[in-house]
Amino acid sequence: MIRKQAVVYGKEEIGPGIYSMWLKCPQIARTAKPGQFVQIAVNDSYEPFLSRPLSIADTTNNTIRIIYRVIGKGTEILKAKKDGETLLILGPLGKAITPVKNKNIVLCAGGLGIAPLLYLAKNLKKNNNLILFYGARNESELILLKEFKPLCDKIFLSTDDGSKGRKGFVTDILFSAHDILANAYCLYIAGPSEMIKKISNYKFRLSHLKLFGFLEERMGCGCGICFGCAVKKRGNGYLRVCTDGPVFDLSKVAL
Amino acid sequence: MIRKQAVVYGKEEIGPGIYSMWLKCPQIARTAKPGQFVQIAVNDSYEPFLSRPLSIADTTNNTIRIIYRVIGKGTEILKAKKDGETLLILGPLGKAITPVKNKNIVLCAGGLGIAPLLYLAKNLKKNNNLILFYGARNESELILLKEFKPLCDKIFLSTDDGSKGRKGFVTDILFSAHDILANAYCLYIAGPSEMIKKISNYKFRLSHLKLFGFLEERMGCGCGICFGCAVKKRGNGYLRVCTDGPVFDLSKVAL
Amino acid sequence: MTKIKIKNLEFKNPLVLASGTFSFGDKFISVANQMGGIVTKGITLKPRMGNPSPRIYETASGILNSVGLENPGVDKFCTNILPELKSLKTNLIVNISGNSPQEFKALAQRLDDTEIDALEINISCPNIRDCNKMIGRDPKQTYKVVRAVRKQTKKIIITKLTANFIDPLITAQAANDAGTDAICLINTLYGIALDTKTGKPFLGGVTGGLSGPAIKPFALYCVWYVASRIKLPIIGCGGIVSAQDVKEYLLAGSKLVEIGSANLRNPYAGLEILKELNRLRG
Amino acid sequence: MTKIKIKNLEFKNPLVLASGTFSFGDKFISVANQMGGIVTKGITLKPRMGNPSPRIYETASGILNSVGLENPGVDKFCTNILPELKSLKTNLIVNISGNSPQEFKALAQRLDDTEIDALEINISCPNIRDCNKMIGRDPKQTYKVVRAVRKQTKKIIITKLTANFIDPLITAQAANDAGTDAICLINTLYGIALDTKTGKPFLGGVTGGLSGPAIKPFALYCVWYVASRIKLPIIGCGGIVSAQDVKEYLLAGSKLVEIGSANLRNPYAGLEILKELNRLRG
Ligand SMILES: Cc1cc2nc3c(=O)[nH]c(=O)nc-3n(C[C@H](O)[C@H](O)[C@H](O)COP(=O)(O)OP(=O)(O)OC[C@H]3O[C@@H](n4cnc5c(N)ncnc54)[C@H](O)[C@@H]3O)c2cc1C
Ligand SMILES: Cc1cc2nc3c(=O)[nH]c(=O)nc-3n(C[C@H](O)[C@H](O)[C@H](O)COP(=O)(O)OP(=O)(O)OC[C@H]3O[C@@H](n4cnc5c(N)ncnc54)[C@H](O)[C@@H]3O)c2cc1C
Ligand SMILES: Cc1cc2nc3c(=O)[nH]c(=O)nc-3n(C[C@H](O)[C@H](O)[C@H](O)COP(=O)(O)O)c2cc1C
Ligand SMILES: Cc1cc2nc3c(=O)[nH]c(=O)nc-3n(C[C@H](O)[C@H](O)[C@H](O)COP(=O)(O)O)c2cc1C
Ligand code: FES
Ligand code: FES
Repeated sequence: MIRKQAVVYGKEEIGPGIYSMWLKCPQIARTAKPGQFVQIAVNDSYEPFLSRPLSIADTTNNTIRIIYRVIGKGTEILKAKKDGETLLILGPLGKAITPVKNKNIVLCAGGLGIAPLLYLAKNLKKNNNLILFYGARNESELILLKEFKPLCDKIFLSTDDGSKGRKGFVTDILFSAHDILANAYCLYIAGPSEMIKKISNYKFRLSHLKLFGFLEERMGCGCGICFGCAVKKRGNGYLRVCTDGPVFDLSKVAL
Repeated sequence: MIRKQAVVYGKEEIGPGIYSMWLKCPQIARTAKPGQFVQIAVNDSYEPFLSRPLSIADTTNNTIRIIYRVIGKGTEILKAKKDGETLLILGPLGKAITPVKNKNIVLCAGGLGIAPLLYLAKNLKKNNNLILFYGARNESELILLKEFKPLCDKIFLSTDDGSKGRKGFVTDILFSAHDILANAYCLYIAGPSEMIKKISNYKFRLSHLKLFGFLEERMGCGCGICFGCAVKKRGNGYLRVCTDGPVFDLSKVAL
Repeated sequence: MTKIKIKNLEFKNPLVLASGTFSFGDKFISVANQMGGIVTKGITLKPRMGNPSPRIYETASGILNSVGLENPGVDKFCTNILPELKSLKTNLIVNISGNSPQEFKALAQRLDDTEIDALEINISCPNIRDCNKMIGRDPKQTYKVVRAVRKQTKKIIITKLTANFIDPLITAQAANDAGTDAICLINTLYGIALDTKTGKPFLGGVTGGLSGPAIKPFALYCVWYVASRIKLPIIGCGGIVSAQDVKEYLLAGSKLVEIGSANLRNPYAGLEILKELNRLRG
Repeated sequence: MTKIKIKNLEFKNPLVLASGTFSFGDKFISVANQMGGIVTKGITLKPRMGNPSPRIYETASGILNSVGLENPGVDKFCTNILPELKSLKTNLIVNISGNSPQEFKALAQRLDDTEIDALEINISCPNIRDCNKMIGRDPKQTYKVVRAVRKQTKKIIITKLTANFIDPLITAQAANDAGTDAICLINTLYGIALDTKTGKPFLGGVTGGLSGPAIKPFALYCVWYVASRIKLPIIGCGGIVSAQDVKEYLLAGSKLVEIGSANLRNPYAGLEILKELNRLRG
């Protein structure tokens, strides 16, 4: 883990209010693994005070990619950043996902949850078969489809308004795909906490199926020193999203 | 007085860390008078919290000009503003200088004090004779000279390092110009508070000479509602820089 | 909107402009007129010059002020300023400050037959010489002051409390027992800034009062904490800059709110917050 | 730099990392090693799970936290964590929390024959159920707790005070009388945030502690105020993010400072502030 000034480039709006940008930071890029994230200090002043956690959505040798929706102060400032400007980033943070081989793996994304799954898919692609279930509010918010096409054997889409794919929630299409799940080794889920909770609590009647969720929680430090990012363990006590996760075996946490 | 979104244009660095920019804001431009200033909310967030007072250095029909030195948070943000971006400004604020006719008027500027004197000089020029005493740290900080040339009968310069004009303080050249002062109706002084104080307390032995100082004080509101910008009256009590000034007859205040 | 009342005094909306941040109500009258009320700068029995400069120091998301109750005294206020305020179309609340129950009594007496709508008893100004002599830090003194004013006037009384070094619930109870009609929570926090170049305090008044968004979570806590423990209308105050802030204060249990430092940043802040509040309420 | 000492304990520089903002000293060891000291997260007699999520809420130039003293309890701390800290090249200060003098006594006893350098008695954590039961708001309780620890240990004792609803000079005096070696001023302020969508408190722990640059002018005031009235080494704490801030605290009369929230924004903050401080000192 390291904290470095990274240079912004290749910023583009890839959906309504959704931006992708690359951050040049070789030390972080080279050690980053799927499942990990960075903390970004959006400015030099102290308002906003905290750094912002954003998933690593892809890497090259020298750069990492982040994809974010503009929702508040921090992401507003990120949106205003121009190519060539710098940002202080801390990373890579969180646990890396352990790679597997020769498996059928299902990815399930809701909204911006698609971002961390991109990096994971690129990593798993070579040695596994991937199937993606992906839902968003409407067609224009279904981002990164072109990039996922070559990575997945099948892609199932849904939109809340039916403008593309099945009308409804991604959980609807996921839960109706019993055969696919029956053949799958595991399921990676990223998206709104309500969605992850719903899937986590769903009775799949598939005892072999491992569920992994990308959890988000309000963070202080992002690096294990403030105990701010608690997620309840099954049983007693808490785990830390930033160091025990952000990707969790859902059988271990109580959502 | 009005508070409006103004569009920035024509920003340029006219000295080291010294910027000039124009703000398009017809309602303020049309009523602005020499001696007045504006309060600028440098951003939409609340850090920094207060608006920044800056003198009106010139106007056209639709725009006002401000000239500032980058010294802290607020002016850093102003410096980063690009043409076409907007700023919320409140103005015009403070008392207008009462115009006079057919007089010999001496202007004395230290550093950025030259900014408000520009607007005043443009206004007084038609009906009066102007003489400028102007000192700065070094040649590169002697800004606006080209604009003052056609406005003044004489210009006397000084720099702290002697890189242009007389080496020393502007007060040195001013105090040695007894003949000019003897023929002058009044003296307008703008610059560091120490400089204004020195001139205010100097024994000119010229009882007719009126001294007017452009005073600066930490401000809250800039518009008379917080009582934050006190300057001591000669005698008892305080005056408000923002509504009783910022230009004061120095015989009325105790510096 | 349902009617907001303190006793029989009606407020057309929950927004009041806070003492010391809107002159005496004599400036920006078109703004003041649309508010639920306006509180004057603190008035004292005798004229006060206030503190030397600088009086304002900016802090992270806040300001320190050491204005020090500059005002012309109650007599000049009544003769010179009050007549100008006759045409105000909003509740005029006069903020009064003193060092003893007797002084407060005299202030209330002097203002009793004027046409003002309410008195705000300021026992919480941090800009006094000995911080430990702040009346609002002593429940007994608080009781005595409020009692003295209550005996003197039938006007609405708001007692403005401090949360500096004292549990405001205790002083709220004292003010309640003494007959206040409402309380205002909170006045500025203690604060200081030191100039690292000279090693001296930056403000002319040495210490100052801290206000602005920086103090909001604490001020909101005070309102929430007191509101759930006492039945007394509360006017929430501290760091309000947006309609969201106002909603939070109302949720916390305040009936009205006072907007202070926001006026310094923008004298039209009250109006803008009102517009946004109406928009949010649909 | 002149030597900085509390009793016989030397600090290589005035910077200490504050409790709850740097784990137990087991992370970023290269940063910790260059500091004057590091204070562990608060330790209690029994393990504590801490509060439900969310535990962090950002405010204007500050943060509210309701972590709620999550820790494994003193036994596990001693057996599992402390051995890892053996190689730390800085003063290790253990922050202890309890509900009674007996609990504090037991904590001090358990830690007495470990190799830690000092104890920080935390009687000022706002994340407890009934805010009025905070020991640090009661000078008598404060005395009893410090006395109980003092009798138990010869280690350096720092008492961490609150400025919530209490004059910290009074509790500083009580701690002094009971034999504390130093005081730390201040812990977080009370705070709350309400979710205007649900109408409910935002934090899992309902209320939280306010920290960060927002509270600096108030915290600095507390240090300045107490330092001029009592002879006792003071560790200033609250909103420090820069070397300028450190200088202000030292001017105000503190001997050391603790850096808290700044570590959350940037775990290398302590190092960066130290570098800048050395640069300013030339
Ligand atoms: C491990 C992790 C990975 C994430 N990856 C992504 C990503 O790849 N793309 C993306 O768009 N978003 C991601 N998020 C959410 C992202 O952190 C927030 O959208 C962002 O911080 C909002 O900041 P803001 O200042 O614009 O919003 P504000 O609402 O102004 O933020 C206020 C505070 O709340 C926090 N916050 C707001 N929303 C969230 C949230 N959903 N989760 C955690 N904290 C939040 C902010 O960090 C900040 O401290 C991730 C969150 C976590 C915890
Ligand atoms: C009536 C008036 C007219 C002015 N005209 C000009 C001008 O034309 N050009 C110019 O460069 N400067 C002018 N100044 C000074 C200018 O306001 C400050 O340089 C500016 O506010 C600095 O802001 P900052 O955020 O960059 O600095 P910071 O140091 O970060 O500011 C911190 C606080 O101090 C205040 N402050 C800092 N310096 C001064 C100062 N000298 N006087 C008053 N308040 C100050 C700021 O407004 C702010 O509230 C004027 C000041 C006044 C009162
Ligand atoms: C410049 C200034 C002057 C003030 N003067 C007074 C005063 O005279 N009487 C009073 O009761 N409160 C006074 N206050 C306190 C405010 O009324 C208010 O309680 C406080 O600022 C907190 O609210 P805010 O954070 O919205 O500013 C003053 C505040 C400021 C900033
Ligand atoms: C997330 C967090 C956890 C904290 N936990 C503790 C704690 O366990 N014990 C304690 O005495 N103080 C605790 N504090 C208070 C800090 O040590 C410090 O006193 C306070 O945050 C003010 O300093 P700051 O403004 O630099 O953060 C905590 C603060 C934060 C932000
Ligand atoms: S965010 Fe600080 S421990 Fe996870
Ligand atoms: S700055 Fe507020 S009255 Fe002058």
